[in-house]
Amino acid sequence: MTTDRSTMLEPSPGGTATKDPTRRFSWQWLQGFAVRHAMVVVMLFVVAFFLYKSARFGTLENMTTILIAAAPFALIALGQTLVILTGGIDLSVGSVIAASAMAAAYVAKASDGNLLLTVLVAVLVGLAAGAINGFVVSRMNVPPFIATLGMLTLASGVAYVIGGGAPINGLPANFGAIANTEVLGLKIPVLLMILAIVGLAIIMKRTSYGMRVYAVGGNRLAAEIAGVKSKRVLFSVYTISGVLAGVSGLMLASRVISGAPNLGQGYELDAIAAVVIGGASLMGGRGTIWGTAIGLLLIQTLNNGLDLLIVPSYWQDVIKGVLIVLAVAIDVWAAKRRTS
Amino acid sequence: MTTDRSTMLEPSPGGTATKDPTRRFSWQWLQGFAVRHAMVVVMLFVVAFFLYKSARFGTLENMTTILIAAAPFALIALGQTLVILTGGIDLSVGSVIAASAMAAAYVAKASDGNLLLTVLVAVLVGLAAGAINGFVVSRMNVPPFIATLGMLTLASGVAYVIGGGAPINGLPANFGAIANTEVLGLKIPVLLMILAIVGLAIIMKRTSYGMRVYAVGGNRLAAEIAGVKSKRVLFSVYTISGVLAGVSGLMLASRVISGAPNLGQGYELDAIAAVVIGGASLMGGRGTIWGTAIGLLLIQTLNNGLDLLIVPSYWQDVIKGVLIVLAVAIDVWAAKRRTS
Amino acid sequence: GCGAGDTSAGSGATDGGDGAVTVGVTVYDMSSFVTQGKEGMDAYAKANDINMLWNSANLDVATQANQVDQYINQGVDAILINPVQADSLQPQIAAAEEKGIPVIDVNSALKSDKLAGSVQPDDVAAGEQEAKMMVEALGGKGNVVILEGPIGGSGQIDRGAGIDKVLKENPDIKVLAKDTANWKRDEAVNKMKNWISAFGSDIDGVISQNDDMGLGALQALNEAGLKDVKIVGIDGIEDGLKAVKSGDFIGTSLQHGTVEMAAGLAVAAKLARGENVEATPKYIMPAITTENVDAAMKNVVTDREAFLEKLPQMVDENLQNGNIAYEGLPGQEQQ
Amino acid sequence: MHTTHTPEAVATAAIECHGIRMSFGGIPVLKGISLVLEPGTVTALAGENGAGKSTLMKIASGQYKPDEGTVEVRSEHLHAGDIQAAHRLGVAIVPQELASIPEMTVYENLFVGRELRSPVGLLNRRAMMRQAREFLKPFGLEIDPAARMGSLPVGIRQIIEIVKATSRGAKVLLLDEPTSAIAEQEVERLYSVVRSLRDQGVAMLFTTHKMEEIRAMADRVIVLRDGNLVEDKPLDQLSDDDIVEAMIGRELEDMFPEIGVPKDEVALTVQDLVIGHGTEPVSFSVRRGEILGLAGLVGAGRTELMESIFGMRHPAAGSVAVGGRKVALGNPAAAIASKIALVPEDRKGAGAVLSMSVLDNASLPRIKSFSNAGWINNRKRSGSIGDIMKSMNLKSRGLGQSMETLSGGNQQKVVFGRWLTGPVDVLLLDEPTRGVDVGARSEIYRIIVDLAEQGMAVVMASSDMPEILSLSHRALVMRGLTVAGELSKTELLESSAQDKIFRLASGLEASTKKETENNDD
Ligand SMILES: Nc1ncnc2c1ncn2[C@@H]1O[C@H](COP(=O)(O)OP(=O)(O)OP(=O)(O)O)[C@@H](O)[C@H]1O
Ligand SMILES: Nc1ncnc2c1ncn2[C@@H]1O[C@H](COP(=O)(O)OP(=O)(O)OP(=O)(O)O)[C@@H](O)[C@H]1O
Ligand SMILES: [Mg+2]
Ligand SMILES: [Mg+2]
Repeated sequence: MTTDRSTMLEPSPGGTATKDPTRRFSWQWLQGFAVRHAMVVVMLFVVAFFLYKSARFGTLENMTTILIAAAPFALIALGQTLVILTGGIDLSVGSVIAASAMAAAYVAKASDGNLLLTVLVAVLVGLAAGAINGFVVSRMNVPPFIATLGMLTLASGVAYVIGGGAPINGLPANFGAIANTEVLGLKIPVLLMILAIVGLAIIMKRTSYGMRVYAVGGNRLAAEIAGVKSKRVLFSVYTISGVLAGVSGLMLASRVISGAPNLGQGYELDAIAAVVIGGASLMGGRGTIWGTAIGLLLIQTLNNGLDLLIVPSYWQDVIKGVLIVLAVAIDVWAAKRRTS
Repeated sequence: MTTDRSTMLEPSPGGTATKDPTRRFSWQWLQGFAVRHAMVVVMLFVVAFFLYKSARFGTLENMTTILIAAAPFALIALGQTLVILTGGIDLSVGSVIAASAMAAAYVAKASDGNLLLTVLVAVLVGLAAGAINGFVVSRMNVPPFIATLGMLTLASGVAYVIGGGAPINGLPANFGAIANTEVLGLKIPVLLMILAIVGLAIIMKRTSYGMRVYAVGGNRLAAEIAGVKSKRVLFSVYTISGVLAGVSGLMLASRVISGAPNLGQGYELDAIAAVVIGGASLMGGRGTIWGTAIGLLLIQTLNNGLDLLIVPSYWQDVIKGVLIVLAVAIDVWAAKRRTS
Repeated sequence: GCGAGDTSAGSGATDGGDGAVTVGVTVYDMSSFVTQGKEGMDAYAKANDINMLWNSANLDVATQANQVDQYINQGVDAILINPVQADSLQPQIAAAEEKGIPVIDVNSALKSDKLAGSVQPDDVAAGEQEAKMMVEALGGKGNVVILEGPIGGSGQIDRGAGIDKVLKENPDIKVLAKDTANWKRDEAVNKMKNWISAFGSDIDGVISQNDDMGLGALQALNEAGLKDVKIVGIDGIEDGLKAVKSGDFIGTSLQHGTVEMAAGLAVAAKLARGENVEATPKYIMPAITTENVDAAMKNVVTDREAFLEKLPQMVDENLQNGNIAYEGLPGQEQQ
Repeated sequence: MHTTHTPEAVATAAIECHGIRMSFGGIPVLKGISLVLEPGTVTALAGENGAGKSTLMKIASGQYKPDEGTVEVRSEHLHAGDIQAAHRLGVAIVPQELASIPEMTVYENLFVGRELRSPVGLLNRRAMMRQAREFLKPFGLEIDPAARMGSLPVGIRQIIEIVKATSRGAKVLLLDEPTSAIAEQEVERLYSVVRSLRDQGVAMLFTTHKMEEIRAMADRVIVLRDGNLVEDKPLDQLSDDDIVEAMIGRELEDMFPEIGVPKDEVALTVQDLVIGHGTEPVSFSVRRGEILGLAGLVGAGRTELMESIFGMRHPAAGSVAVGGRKVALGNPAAAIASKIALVPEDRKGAGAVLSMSVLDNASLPRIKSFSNAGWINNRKRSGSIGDIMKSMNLKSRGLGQSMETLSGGNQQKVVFGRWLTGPVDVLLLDEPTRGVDVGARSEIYRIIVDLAEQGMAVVMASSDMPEILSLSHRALVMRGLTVAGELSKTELLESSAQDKIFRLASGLEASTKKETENNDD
């Protein structure tokens, strides 16, 4: 109940039933935009503040820094968005990152730098973890919180087992190429992030798959009556989330050329926070990819800006906690005002 | 939607309508019991296994060890149960533990062992954190996930700030008396745990307050129409959760006679897991105190038993992850079977 | 006499063997330091008829308290604690003492007058050592940033104290920023990138409280195209040693878990057996520079089997001679 | 009993609304409504779907805060948008969309907010159960008060909602379509409850789309149209046609169109379907062009029969075939692929995805036909859906409007209309006109008859007797999760039909013929 936020008013392409479709169209659009707008406004304030406080904040280099830091995190937040849209939650992403990073590091070392194999293994680890989550949730009807909490401990255990309890060091230097190569002037993780955001935004808005995800999350029974195979949809979102976490783990490990079994620890909460800040409801059915992108950017900008101002990390925590709550409170307030 | 444990469509109990209400009652009661039963059965299996594997497991000392370990954790799981029953979530309990522990340690040191003051401050810190959560959720309509995630970072920041970034050591020895004294042959934390379980079980089953908590979680609008002051109810559950976290932090700090700013980190997930293992729905409205107690005991027994068998911690993770998922899967399966 | 003689009735854990002792070990987490350490301890235990029970507290002090309780219930002969948190666990230590079980802390300190022994690294000295390396490399003048361990941890506090002490003596070294990256490489990259955004090429050196974070800083500097920033770390993990060898690090200090933890186990076992032993030896981390990095690499990585073979004897000799950090590196002395 | 607006009467009014204005997203829904309810009166609030009836009731009960205007309850000002205040002042409401608490028991639902306590202050569950049984008695409900609310059928839940609101000693009772999900027998019982409450001086306002109910219960009728109050008169000064005309702004022709002649080809065959545990199997077939009515009391199993055919629940035994080809059971997608369509009874729970738009809801079952390799062709989609919704007279702000902000009757139109964008052989309608206004209802009847004429086999469960009598070629009467009897068209046209159905449904008359597959009427 209380997590409901936006009213998801989409523009009506062919409002035949109304008298003046065009006027209503733009009005509705504006209204809908304004609801999301609140968070954009908050974001702009934050950016303005940092620009004012630090001359360095606005530089191109710093923007790149923010994007690179955001990338691995974006991948899991995007997968998480799909899962949350179905009314679920994926707590395992942080651990899956660790498992895939360790697997990648292990393979890279054992195969002496066979990148293709390394990438494949990392993706497969993510895929396997996601598919297990999906199976347990959709077929065994275990609540997602428990299913993915189980996977959280399991995958974390596996990460430690792979390295025999220790991080994997001494990796071949070419392992770093995966995350540190530039394509079209962008580092691969950043490129992947952009591709994933745009791709998923299109999928969720323009394909029947996207519609089914919304439908299952909005009302699973109604979706099934309308012929949606909800089990498949559920399975798919967890699998996608797993694969994205696998890729994210690979990127993180490759960037620092090492595999650490505690990599990604706690990332799940930040990822979920980004999704919810972006306006999604944990009850399912409501939320957008763009919303998540904004939530993500807000968190990352705070991380970066507060570092630039050399705020001690525990004060950063205090500030971030308060700001995020305030931002969402403003958003809730705005959403309420604008619909009534 | 998908976190709902019960099946979407419940088959009808029989063709003829209810001729015998008492028979139905007992049938339903049995059914209800059987649903919970599955987890009890799982629990018995786990206990039997450990008894068989380790001669030490069944000793009185070890039982005491399990109970003492369970106690601080029980307090937050109980508060969490109330919050989850309203359809909310309290992610902040781990950090509130840290903040109250640090505050207690600080006061104990500064007042040179004034226990009354120490206890008071710890409880007040929990109360304040919980009340803020409650206010933000019930009055500002911020989704509980975000509100308490904000408090998570905030309280953790506060814990660091209290100690200036360091743990508080060198506490007066009598600080240890709070958690290490025995009353009626039981250590105080264990006593508190038992009191809290029994007390809350009675409150939730036998008082109108308990009924209203269920109502608000089951359907907030319906509850409001029936005259329930849902905002007050919401406020109260977060406050209770905060106070219990405060007491838990005090117990933890007193047990090891030191205040650590990272105490309780990640406890929230385990607490929530205990609640969900106990059969509660994260959508609210369903769950019991006894269920939580069983979920809690299952987790603590696993922790203890696997330690006794000297299973390396990362293998413990793997086993625990798989077992918890399996246990809940069995429970789901049993619940389904038994209702059909 | 057996230290745990009166509780040996319940020695179900102590399975057989004349003179065999059971040592319950609880470590803060399975870090790479601990993993290395376990190899050393396993080797030492095997050579000395020690039955080792092993548990990790996963960074949770309450879990560690439970594990100590369990060992006491189990009636082990000695308990070796690598604490999650400095100066915790007083009631548990007291309970062990009451039952006549000696408790030894290793790697970070517990405060209690009831400890039977204590094997500690000199973190303050290590911090001093790395700061001195940095001061030297910068010629006594320049701007540094400091990457710290988890705030409030004993590593962060003690190494930090050493660093502060040296920097105070060298006022021309300015600290631009200092913050935690929680011992982690991936966190350090982002933190360092943000600092590079803030200070650009003003940064002359990075003092990292461990190698992992230093390596993260190295990656950040590479990404930003900053070439001649000096980096120093502590720990001497494989990648850190490599960085010393390649010149990316100006140096590190070797905290060799294999040696340190084995020494801890040795003290615990000897106390349990009632043997005469220096109960509170200090582990002084050897400085690693280009001069001795190859030898260190051998002990830590490349020639491990051989090293583990000679370890048990070396540990016993070290305990007699005083320098428990001795492992035969150039520039190291056993006294 | 009849109301006369004298100043004294106003002074003692139970509730007064003054100049209520309300708009959603800039679109006015109520344009200055004023009305006064006096104690001991029953007022019917009539109007088309989307006229603003529910909105008005929500304002009067403190759920919504109006843009303008005031509400006074027994001369006390109601703080706008404060549910608790309304509750305190003695306003109770049965919302249109059921507001039950599914996880709680029946008696807990009845007593939440005013729990019975023992002298010690603890809950007295036994007393609550006992009293709950008392409350349910006037409605002839013999359900266990300890049954979980969510496990009961919609109709029973609705009755419990009514019981909840009427047993609280409220002085003002707002009933928003209290009868939409319940059968005639229970409606009769509601009448008597309403009468006794009226005698106790309660002021009641209720909405319904059924003229008989207005006739039976109301003293006075208020009609809303396009947000304006267009009629407010004592009941005996109005004819049915007056009311309908006030509602829809024009005269309504015949409610029920002529039904056509069924074809010979059998479309749906249901063979030995066992829908309960150990209940008698059900067998029947429906021909193309035929409309089969399903009658019965609440809980007779009509809904369960439909759900079993459509694959929403797994029958214990039996088979379903469309055009001679067996349909996989327990799989709605397979049923849809076999060209079966279902308009479910529980619109909110099973019909609509409330968080999605009208367009998305309407295109969901046939999204494949609107997309190429997964890509949605939006122009095709909104064109096709737009046409259908126009033909159903959907009142919305456009196809993009979120389903949850649509009025109840209009939601029903979407849930019905969404199947009409593709071929359907068997159309299962579970209470198809539930909550639909008279104008739209005649529209839906016309559509049903048209569809049958085009060759669909229609199975229509309904608690609305005229619907069964006038619209079906044949009717099955259900009882206890099986078929209790059958009426042919000729039997349906007899004046005794209603009585016969009732006797079969309540078990007063034993079934004459259970097996009906060989029946050719
Ligand atoms: N929360 C809301 N947001 C936007 N529009 C709304 C909202 N609630 C109602 N509306 C619109 O207000 C109008 C009136 O709705 P209301 O529910 O009052 O109609 P009604 O007369 O009760 O209809 P019905 O007979 O179908 O129940 C409808 O057009 C509906 O779409
Ligand atoms: N008086 C009653 N008390 C409790 N349960 C009942 C009662 N009558 C029927 N039921 C249950 O209701 C279920 C059938 O409900 P269902 O909704 O399928 O019937 P229906 O004929 O479609 O009724 P409706 O008129 O509500 O559409 C059965 O499970 C039956 O056991
Ligand atoms: Mg309505
Ligand atoms: Mg029905």
